[in-house]
Amino acid sequence: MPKVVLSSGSPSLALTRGQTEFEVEATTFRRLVLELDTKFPGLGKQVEEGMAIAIDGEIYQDAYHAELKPGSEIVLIPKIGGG
Amino acid sequence: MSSLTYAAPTSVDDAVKLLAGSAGLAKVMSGGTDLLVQMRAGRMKPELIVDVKKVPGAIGIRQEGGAWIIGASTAGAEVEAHAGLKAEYPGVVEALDLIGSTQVQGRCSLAGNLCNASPAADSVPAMYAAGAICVVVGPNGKREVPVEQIPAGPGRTNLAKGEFILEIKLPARTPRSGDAYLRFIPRTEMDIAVVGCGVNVTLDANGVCTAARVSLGAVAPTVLLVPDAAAALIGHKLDDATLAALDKAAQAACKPISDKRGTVEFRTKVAGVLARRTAAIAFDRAAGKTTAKAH
Amino acid sequence: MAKQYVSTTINGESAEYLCETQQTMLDVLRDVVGLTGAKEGCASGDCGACSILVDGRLVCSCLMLGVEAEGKSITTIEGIAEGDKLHPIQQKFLEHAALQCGFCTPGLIVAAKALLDENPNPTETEARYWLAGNLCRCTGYDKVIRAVMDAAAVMRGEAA
Amino acid sequence: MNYIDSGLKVVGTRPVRPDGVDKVTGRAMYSADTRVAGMLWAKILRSPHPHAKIVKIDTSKAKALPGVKAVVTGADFPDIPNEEAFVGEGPMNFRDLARNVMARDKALYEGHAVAAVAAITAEVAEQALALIDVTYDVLPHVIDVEAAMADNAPVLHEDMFTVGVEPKPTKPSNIAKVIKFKKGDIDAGFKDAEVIVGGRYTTQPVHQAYIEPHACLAQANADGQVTIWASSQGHFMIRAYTAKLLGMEMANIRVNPAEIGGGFGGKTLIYIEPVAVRLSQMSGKPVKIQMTREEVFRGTGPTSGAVVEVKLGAKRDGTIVAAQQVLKFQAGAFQGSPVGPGAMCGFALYDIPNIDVLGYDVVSNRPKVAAYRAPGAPITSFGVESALDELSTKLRMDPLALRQKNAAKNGTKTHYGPTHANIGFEQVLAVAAEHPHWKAPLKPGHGRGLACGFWFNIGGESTATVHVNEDGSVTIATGSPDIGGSRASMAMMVAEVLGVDVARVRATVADTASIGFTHLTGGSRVTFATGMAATQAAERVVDELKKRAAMIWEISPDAVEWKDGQAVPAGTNAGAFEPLDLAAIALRAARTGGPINAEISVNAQGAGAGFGAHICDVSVDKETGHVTIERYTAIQDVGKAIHPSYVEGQIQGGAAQGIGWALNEEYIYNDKGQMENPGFLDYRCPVASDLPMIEAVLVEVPNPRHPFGVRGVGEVPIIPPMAAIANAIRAATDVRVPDLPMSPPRVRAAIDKA
Repeated sequence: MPKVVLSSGSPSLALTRGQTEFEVEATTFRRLVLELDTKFPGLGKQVEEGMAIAIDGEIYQDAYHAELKPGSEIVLIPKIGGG
Repeated sequence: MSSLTYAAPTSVDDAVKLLAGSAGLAKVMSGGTDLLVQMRAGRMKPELIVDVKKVPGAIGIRQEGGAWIIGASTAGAEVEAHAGLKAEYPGVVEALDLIGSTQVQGRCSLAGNLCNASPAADSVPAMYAAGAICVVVGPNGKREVPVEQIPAGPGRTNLAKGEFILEIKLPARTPRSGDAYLRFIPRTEMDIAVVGCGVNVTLDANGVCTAARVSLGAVAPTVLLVPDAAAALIGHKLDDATLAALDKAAQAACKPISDKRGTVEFRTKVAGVLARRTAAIAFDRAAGKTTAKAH
Repeated sequence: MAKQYVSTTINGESAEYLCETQQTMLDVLRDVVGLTGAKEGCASGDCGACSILVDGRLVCSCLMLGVEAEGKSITTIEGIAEGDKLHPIQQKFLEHAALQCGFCTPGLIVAAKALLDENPNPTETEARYWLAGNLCRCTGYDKVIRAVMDAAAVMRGEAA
Repeated sequence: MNYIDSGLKVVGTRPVRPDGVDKVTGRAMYSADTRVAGMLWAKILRSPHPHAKIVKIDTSKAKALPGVKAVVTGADFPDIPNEEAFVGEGPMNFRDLARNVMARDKALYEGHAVAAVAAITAEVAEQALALIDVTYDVLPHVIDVEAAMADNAPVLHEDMFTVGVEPKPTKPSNIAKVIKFKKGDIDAGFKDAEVIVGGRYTTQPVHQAYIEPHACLAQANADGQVTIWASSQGHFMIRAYTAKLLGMEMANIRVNPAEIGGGFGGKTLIYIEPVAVRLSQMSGKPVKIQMTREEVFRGTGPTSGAVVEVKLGAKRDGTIVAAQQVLKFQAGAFQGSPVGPGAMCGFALYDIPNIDVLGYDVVSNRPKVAAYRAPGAPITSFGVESALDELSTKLRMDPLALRQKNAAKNGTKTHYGPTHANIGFEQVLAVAAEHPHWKAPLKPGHGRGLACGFWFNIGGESTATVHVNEDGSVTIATGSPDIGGSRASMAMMVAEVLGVDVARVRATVADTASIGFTHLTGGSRVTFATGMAATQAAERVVDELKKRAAMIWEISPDAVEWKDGQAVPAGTNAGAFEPLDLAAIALRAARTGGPINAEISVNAQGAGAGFGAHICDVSVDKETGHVTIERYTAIQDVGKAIHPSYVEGQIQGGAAQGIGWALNEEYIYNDKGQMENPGFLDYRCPVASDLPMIEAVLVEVPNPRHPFGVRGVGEVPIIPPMAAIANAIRAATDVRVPDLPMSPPRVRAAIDKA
């Protein structure tokens, strides 16, 4: 199963009750968001509205279709804008 | 809908009549580079603008018995282009040339810079140092006033209602004389002087200073003439001791404020630095060593 | 009070207009005459985006009253090209990519023309000081200066 | 398809941009240049107080003035609930945005809009402003970021409680958010370190200072439909935000993108459009708003000023083993400083095992910050790259070698999560090491500094259309405002795919009703993301052209190849036919199925990160503290330069803005909390005579996730200059100036102190 990793300082920790690593049954970004919400209510919404994810190192923003492999490491990070 | 009137008289009398006759605030306009900005910012609400550029004498440069007579409204760019004047009073010409951008040079004038009465005006310390005389016209006719008697305080002059400056006179040059003006700004252009310094000297055959006038800008409510700084030069060559005395005298004369352009401490120190550097150029010019631009 | 009647020459054509006394030449060009090539970046003479030529002399049109144009000859960016033939400065700005947003470009081109009319062979330093009154926030001036120097060479007949 | 190694004919050349002639002849229409018949002029009344309760606003006298057609205050706009909403451009607190556009109960900074008037002339509107009677209850204000964090500081928002701390605070605070990033074990790291350096660095808010002030023209019709003409970094953003703030349907708002006179991030949000629309709705006439330069400085967003504390621990051989940062960022009157990217970018350049970053997002009585080129990164990197210079001095190690030793490479895991892939930092440093500037002997009295920068770059949503016209020429349109030559690069990529001369491809920017949604021109995303859409649209057109040729030749489309702008039979057994070019196929478009065009929308992923290294030589007048930039070289991995001249231009312009940030630009406040330098006279942007030529060195490490290898280039170049110059000053004077701007009084004071 893909593994979700939070930076030990991430604001999401409040929702994960301090858990910095956990596995999620998901094959896409979309599924991940839904799974996160069932596992930790509010986290999915937080990710969807304010965060991007890095799948095996690569950053995805607003990309439901992005695929997760069984061994994928998913890191939740703040969304990135720019000038 | 606007209550503002504009007039461009073609004689001194008409100009004076308009200025003296106006009930509300009447402003003389030469280049307008300060006036229009102040109006736009709402700091100045004149009822009458008298554009004096069409008044005979207000524009142009001529020489009478060695003395230079500069139409007080002559644009900086025109003054800058006058080789004869520049050769004898490079300090005054370069100081005027430092005002604003090339665009502003197309409009700005000695009278405007002087009567805007900013202590940081670039051409004013140079005119102080040069011993310039202002030809003032008004309801009581013509009078000649030393330039340092014109500014009364920030934004204020000693000109009476109806008066304006028609011409600026620079005295005939004596041998072995030279002037210079330097200012300090944070950038290389487009800034208001944080400190300005004008020096005008006459040397004897041995390079000893026999006469000097030193002025400082932006270190007091008005541009300062600094007799102690001049005294530090007179009777001396420009050696290290003289420079040190000059630096000290210049710093001692400063009564600056701290503002967005500089602190009291910085302005005072830089006044000393500029006095030394400006004097060096003025001495070289008096000794005929350089004709190079000071900046 | 009533508007002022002004008779002048703009880009070689005689022109007449009515303006408020306090309207600047920039306001008049943009809002009365309808020439919007001169831009307002500051309205205080600090950015040069409104640069025009008055009897061949470079000025900020925001620092001049519309009524002062009486009897004068005004040149704006719209009058720099000859018909559909670009001025060498305009051509070199394009070739050197000396513009990004292009907002300061009209002022820079008018100012550069004034420079090269007066000094056909400026040094880089002379060009930089002459153009110091024209703020550009996009280019860092590098390509602008190269375009002006190159245009000068072309106008001197030294380059294509 | 990927074109990187396909023998490019157009990409990499330097054609004249399609919009060039309009811009050198004064014909290009910017925001303030649009005029319509019967147009009213509007002016905005702004608070003279940095912090005040708005007790009452009496507009009756203003309304009575002849020529005044409408007056609005906060009460004339919907009150938006305090929640992050998701509209088009992404998450945004629209309550804050609404209250920034027009204050409601409180004025939170000097220059905060409190009312607006539309009248027959600008002068009448000005007169009317003076007749609006606002009763303020002036409150204590706070400007400085650390003062705003203090317990006894005046609180701006009674309903703001610090997010990111446990337990949840019960007392309101000016600290909107605390963010943390941790990697490894920071204490162990510093224990392991043999050399430790640290420093406290400060930066001042600086404004993007685009030369074009904000302006717009809005026309509201009786049927509820609204048309807006405005320049911005995203006309879809204007539509989305205006709709949200006025409770309108997007379909009822059409935004026409005017040419934009610079943005640099500052035009990624709105200030005046909803006000103009409201005034137009109330007056029934078109309404124009044009900010003055003073309003731009007082009323729109600069980027944050900040305090940056940095601590680095290293081995004697230069290996950095621990890095710590505390960032205190000013957000202005509403939360949302770029402290997030600030916390990510500073250490992203280096492979460091133990990292700890703590960031604060702090409100104070200043204009709400807006994005500015690589938001947050220049601030954090000023601290980190200055501290690295201290470290190299302490280690007696070449500063470039120190960076090479610790440089992030592919596979380096960042402290905020992602793992670097396809990056070119090592290549950039290698080019720097070999560059003549780095090797040149120093002139007497000069000092040389080096600093580096990193930016993520982003992709996102873009739409592009490609039309083959009846004569075979090509017209393309995108939804990306062209802020620096993107029409040229779009046309070039499409010409490359179609195999035609770029002069036959004309690019335009389409309005919100004429093309699909396209995200902001920002984050250095346009050439990457919109370029991807344009490339794919061109590819679809090529497929269509092959189909049409196949139909004409009566063979299978698979038997047709597209070569150098022509359809040709694929091999001999496909049959022998004369090649068909675009014109020949377009001529038969009707007979073969109708017009030939394609529209592609993408949400581009895989934006390649950018790295840069800047080398700077300075001389310092020790008596006046005046710093002169003597030589400047900016080296950057640009992926692939589509139009090298505009890539160089981005780098030169970014470096110049960084130089201004370093030396003279700052917001200066008096003790009343009012800005003292709201104009180009005393807000000192670099002028032409302040700068040398800026050599831009393009390093091309292609981004494999883009058909042409593009990376964003616009953000990175503003990151290194402040530290590069500080390090150069240190080299020239042995004095470290830790506070920006390094203006003459500051530099002279630092020299006197030493």
